[in-house]
Amino acid sequence: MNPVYYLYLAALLFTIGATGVLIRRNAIVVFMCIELMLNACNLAFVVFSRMHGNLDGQIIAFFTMVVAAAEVVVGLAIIVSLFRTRHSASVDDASLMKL
Amino acid sequence: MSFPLLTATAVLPAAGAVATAAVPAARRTAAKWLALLVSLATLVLAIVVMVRFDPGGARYQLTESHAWIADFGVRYELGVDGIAVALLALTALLIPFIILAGWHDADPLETGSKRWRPTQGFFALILAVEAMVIISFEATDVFLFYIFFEAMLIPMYFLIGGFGDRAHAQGEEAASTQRSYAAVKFLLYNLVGGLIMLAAVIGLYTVAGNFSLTEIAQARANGTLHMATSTERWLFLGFFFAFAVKAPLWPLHTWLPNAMQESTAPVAVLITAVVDKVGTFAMLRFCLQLFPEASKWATPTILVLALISIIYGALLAVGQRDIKRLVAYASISHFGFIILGIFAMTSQGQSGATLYMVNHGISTAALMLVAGFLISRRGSRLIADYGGVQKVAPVLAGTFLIGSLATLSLPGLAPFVSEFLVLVGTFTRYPAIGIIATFGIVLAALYTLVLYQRTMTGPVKPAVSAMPDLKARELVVVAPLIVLLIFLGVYPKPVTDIVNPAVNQTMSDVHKTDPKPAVEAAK
Amino acid sequence: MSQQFAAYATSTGEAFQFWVLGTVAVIGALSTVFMKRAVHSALSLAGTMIVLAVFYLANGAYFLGIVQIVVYTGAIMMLFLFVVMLVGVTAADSLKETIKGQRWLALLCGVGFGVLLFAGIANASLKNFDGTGQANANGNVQGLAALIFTKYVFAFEITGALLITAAVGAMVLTHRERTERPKTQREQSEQRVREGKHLPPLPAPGVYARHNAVDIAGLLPDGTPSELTVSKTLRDRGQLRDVSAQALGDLRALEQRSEERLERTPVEPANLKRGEEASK
Amino acid sequence: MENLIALLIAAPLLGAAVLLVGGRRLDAVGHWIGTLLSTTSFVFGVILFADLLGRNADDRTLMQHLFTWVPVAGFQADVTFRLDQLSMTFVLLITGVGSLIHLYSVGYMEHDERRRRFFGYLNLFLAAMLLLVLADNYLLLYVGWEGVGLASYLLIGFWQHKPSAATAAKKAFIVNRVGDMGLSIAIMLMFTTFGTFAFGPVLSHATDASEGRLTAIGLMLLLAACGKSAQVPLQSWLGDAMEGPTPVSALIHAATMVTAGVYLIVRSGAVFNAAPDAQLVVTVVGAVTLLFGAIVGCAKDDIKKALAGSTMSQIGYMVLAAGLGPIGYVFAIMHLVTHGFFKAGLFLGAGSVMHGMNDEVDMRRYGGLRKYMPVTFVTFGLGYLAIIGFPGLSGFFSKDKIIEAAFAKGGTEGWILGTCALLGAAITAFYMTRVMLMTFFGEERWRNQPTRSPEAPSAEPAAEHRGEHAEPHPHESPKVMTIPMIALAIGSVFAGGFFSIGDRFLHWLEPITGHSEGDSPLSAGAVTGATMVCLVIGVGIAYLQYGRRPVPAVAPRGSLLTRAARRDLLQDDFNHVVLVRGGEHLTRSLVYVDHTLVDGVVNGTAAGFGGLSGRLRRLQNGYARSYAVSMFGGAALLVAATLLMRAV
Repeated sequence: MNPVYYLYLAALLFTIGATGVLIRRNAIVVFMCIELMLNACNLAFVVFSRMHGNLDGQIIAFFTMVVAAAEVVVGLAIIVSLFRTRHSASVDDASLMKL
Repeated sequence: MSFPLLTATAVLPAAGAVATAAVPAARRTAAKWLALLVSLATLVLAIVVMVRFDPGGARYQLTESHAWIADFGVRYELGVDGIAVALLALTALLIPFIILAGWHDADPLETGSKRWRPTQGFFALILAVEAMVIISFEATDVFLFYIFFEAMLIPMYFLIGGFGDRAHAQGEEAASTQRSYAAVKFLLYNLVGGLIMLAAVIGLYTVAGNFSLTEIAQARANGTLHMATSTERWLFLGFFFAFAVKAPLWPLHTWLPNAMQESTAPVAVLITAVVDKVGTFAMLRFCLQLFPEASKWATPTILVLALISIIYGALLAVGQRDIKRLVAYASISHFGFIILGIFAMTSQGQSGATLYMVNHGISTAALMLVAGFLISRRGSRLIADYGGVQKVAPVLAGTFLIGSLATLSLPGLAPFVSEFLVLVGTFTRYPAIGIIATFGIVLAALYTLVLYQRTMTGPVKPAVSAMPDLKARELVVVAPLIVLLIFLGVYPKPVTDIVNPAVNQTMSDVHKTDPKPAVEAAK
Repeated sequence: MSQQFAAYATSTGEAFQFWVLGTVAVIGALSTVFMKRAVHSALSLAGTMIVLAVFYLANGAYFLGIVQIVVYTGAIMMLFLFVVMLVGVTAADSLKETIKGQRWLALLCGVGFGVLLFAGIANASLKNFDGTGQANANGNVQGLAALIFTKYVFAFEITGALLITAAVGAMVLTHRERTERPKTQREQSEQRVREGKHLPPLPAPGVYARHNAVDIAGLLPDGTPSELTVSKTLRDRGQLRDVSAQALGDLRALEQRSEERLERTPVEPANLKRGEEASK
Repeated sequence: MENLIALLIAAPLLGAAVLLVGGRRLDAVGHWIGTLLSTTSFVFGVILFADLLGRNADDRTLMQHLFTWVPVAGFQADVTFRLDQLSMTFVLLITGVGSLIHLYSVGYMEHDERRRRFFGYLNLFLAAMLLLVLADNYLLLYVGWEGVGLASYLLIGFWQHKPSAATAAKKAFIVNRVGDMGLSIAIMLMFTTFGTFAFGPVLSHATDASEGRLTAIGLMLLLAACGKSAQVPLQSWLGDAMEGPTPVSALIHAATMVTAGVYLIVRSGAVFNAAPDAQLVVTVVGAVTLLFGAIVGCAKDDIKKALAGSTMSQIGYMVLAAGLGPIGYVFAIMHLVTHGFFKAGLFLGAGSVMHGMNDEVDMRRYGGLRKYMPVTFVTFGLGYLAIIGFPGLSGFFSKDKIIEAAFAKGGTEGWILGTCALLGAAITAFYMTRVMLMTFFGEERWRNQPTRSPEAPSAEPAAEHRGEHAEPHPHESPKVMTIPMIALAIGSVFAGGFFSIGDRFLHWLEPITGHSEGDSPLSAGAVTGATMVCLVIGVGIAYLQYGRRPVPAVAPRGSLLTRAARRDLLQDDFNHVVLVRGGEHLTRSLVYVDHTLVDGVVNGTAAGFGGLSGRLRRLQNGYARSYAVSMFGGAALLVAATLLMRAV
């Protein structure tokens, strides 16, 4: 088996995650889909690392994880505070950006 | 360095505008007087300019030149030729009358109305327009001209959109909608024209390397600045389009009826008698001087458009039901005459056109301001709402009649001389166009006299029966204009003397000479 | 062992592992997206992540594989579950689309993007896999550490700052500053008396002895449920259970049974209808 | 002496300015100021006339240069006056008749509260008319030309509160403007041809120009003359112009202004002499109009309109004469002067009748008035005899000469024109006798008709105040009105004889207009005889129809021709249908076009952008997910683009 299939998997997962972001309204699930996309990227980085025979790809994946962690912390905090004021976790309820 | 007289003529009203705007809200009367005094002082300065100007002297006089934006070769260059002096004087002359005529136009409405009418703003805006128009007449730097040509749209926009007639048949709400429509239309039309001109201005810079009118014109004349034929034509069209919108030339005219209809009479006068003149003036100064060959190339088309303007404007004026709209279409017809005169490329035509600009300013001011007094009395712009005014307000009717007669170019009143010069000037080169344009004088009689007949004569309508005659203030506005109309009709020499040398210069710019008469012995 | 994993063509074992676990991962991802309840989504995602951790390990990224399980699956996903618990299940969980055309556009974009990605990968010449054997020669963690503290040290430090900031940010966002002294119980009761409402304690939730759960509203004497009896949070979430009709249903079932036993024709008591309607 | 010329104009101009600007405080004396200044002008005229008479026939041209008016390159217009025999004749006619009519108006307008204004307008008219005849170039003449048009407009519409008067005034001005167009084109043609439009150079070099240009100039001048002198096809305004006060009709629409066209043609004689085609058109217009006016005059029951038809017809004679060239110029002017006397007298008489008859204008409600208004009867009668060409009176001499000259034109044209002129004389005799009989003879039809039908035209507004339902009490007019009538009657009787005996008038004008006898196929006696026969026939028919039989109080339906003539031979209807209706449709459709098409294109563009923005705005629905879709789609597009670029 060619390891390139890992990349196909990563692409598939990324696409599924992206579609989920677009489809789901629950902000928490949307966040989970984003995590899924990030993970798919991480997989790709790891595979690239294997492809090139150095560890830089893994380092990037590592940083991605850290950033993802920070993002989740802040994002969830935002969701919680949003829920407190609006009593809803739906992303569609925060639609004040229209004209 | 001598006293910068030309700058002063523009700075004075500009400073006056700022000062007027700064008058506290409660002291509106003081603001009015301040504006009036400033405009009168500007008139004095304009007279000084006129006196200091030597018709036989250099082409541009009283020049000022300072570096401004060195990187682009933009200079602060002012200078006046005879044409500019005449129009400068016209502007300075009309503004005091406009201010005086609009004395109560920006007073707060009676209690109960929600509209806020900043008196100070009204007069400050008028002065601001005056300053910008004056500097447009004086600028000999294309870029400087462009800036003020465009900038005057801003105060005009607020004047049209912010101040309408006191009473409106369809109520305040509808009036407000129509006003903003008119103001936006005015702005968009002129902005589109201006933006096209901006492109041409930039194009001119890339070709010529600087913006100085005198330098470019001279380089063109020497042959040191060569322009490809197509380049010259495109640049010409870019400039001409902007001026044709402003002038306005058919079919770019439709903003004018709306703007004049919705604004108060003094502002309407400001539009048609002062601001629009910048367009025709610029055709003479910029189009002909900078692009003589392209001007000649475009002449047939422009003449036909001008001819259409004359006849079309007059016919539409006949068909109007609204007094101000009628005057607006009449103005379109008159602007057709002016443009016809400019592009006939004869000295009679161009002198006539310049004279026409001055005379049209005065005659339209007279007619429109009296119409404004009439409208403010009855609270309606519709012709059908009037009738028999002559019986109850004979002085008003009399002045209105004189304004109408001036509009139809009755011999003995100023516009006749200019209209006839334009016709003769056109006829000598283009007989057919001259003859067709002559039909305009019949139509002019039709629309003005029909207007007079429907409003002033006939049985007195009940709504008109208590109409007061002209008040002292209004008489002060109208009487001098009428005196001027008669004076310039009988003795236009002071103006023609100033204008003629400049016209001869322009004629030589475009390398044209007057056609010779068939029988020369008669001279 | 590392050599083997890092080889250009993978072993049959890895292939088998890939196809099995890959399927699981895709199924987990799909259920993350399509599960109605956030909890289920979170659990599916956790499963996918674990599978990914295994893949990391299989690709020679041992450290990341462990971190994936510990940090991601262990910490972050648990954080998600906490938040789900706090926020609860809301109307947002409905999968019914409210924005016109959104779903189709999303699917179109998704499929299109996926196809493009696949095409891109297929297009790229990805034949030559060096394997991580060389890089992991001194151990994966040591190798990573050498890079992080040399080449990527600035990024690493900045990441630290980012984490601190995120932590502070989360606190700031969720923490509500009290601007005045909280009212004591005494003050609260005095206020209630002054305002003249609900002098006694709020009624308790639950009905009789059968339904004493907190999410069941107490019934008023006329049989209608009173929302006052349940906590505000549950009310906001719309998680109240209505049991006002249940007793009647039970009664009806009892009657039916007794009548069957007594072999009578069932009589529909007219006065019961009202209760049914109220329960709807 | 030259300096007096400007004073001729200045006096009435001053009067106009003072009276119109002076306001109500001059109401009490305004009419006397006007009359005084008009008389002053007449006195100046007489002084100048005496001066001219004292000079040699070749030296009778006085020039006064005031100032340069419009100096633009080759286009030099000066304010210069020229007083020669031709202008002098007009000056005396204008100021003389004008002063008499001023005097008459003092009485006639006594009850009008706007009498001061009326005199202001009259003075304005005098000034403009004098400017017209004294100008030394065509452009200055144009000023006077339009000036009289303005005065005519103001005076026809003097009773502005009557819509009919206002409409008539407007119509007069606009029809005249069509003529003015001709004048301005003629001036432009002169400028391109000669480089100038002053009388001297243009007329002396007329022969240098090509005949085509001269014909064009001539035809344009004729167009101008048609407008001002109410010649076919621009005659339609004159009948309506009778809405004005009667003195106005007498002064402007009979004696002076309407003859300006004749002046123009005679003045431009040199141009016409060199353009035979134009001359031919002039004679045709004159002949057609003289018959047209005469026919219309036969059918009108309104005394003023009957006289207006007559005016038209008589001016037709003059234009005919002027078109004949040097044979006719002098007689055109002579007829013009005599016509000025008798027609003004007739109008003043008509005014006097109306004055005594509660402003009734319908001749069918007159009758037998000779007993009640003896002075009016006598003066009107003398005017009547003069106009029909009764031997010995003014009209006889002048009209006879014109008919002679028409025959003298020679060839077929001469015969046709002469016959037309003779026919016209017969019709003139008919309709004037009709007017005379219906007004002063027969039964008193105004009795037993206390009420008038509401449709009856009411010329004078004062009728409403005087009680229109009362039976009229015919009475003679006051002295201030009768004296001018008597003066004009004297002129009507003796002027012709005075001019003709010894060919005084011919010798006076000949240096300016030139003269040639032509060769008439008929002897002078034969023409006179034929004229007399025509006269007798005309009078006879009229007597049979109106003298022997009672005049019905309501006009009978009449023949087709009569009915057409009552409607000005349908020319007004033609104008209405073709020009007015057509114009209305044109303007209305243009307004529509302007709104929908010209404005529509722009507004359509704007609306298009507006609509597009409206659509685009919906994309901004505020949902983060929607934005995310577009972002994702954008990312996909970018990837696709990248791939494509790589592939390519």
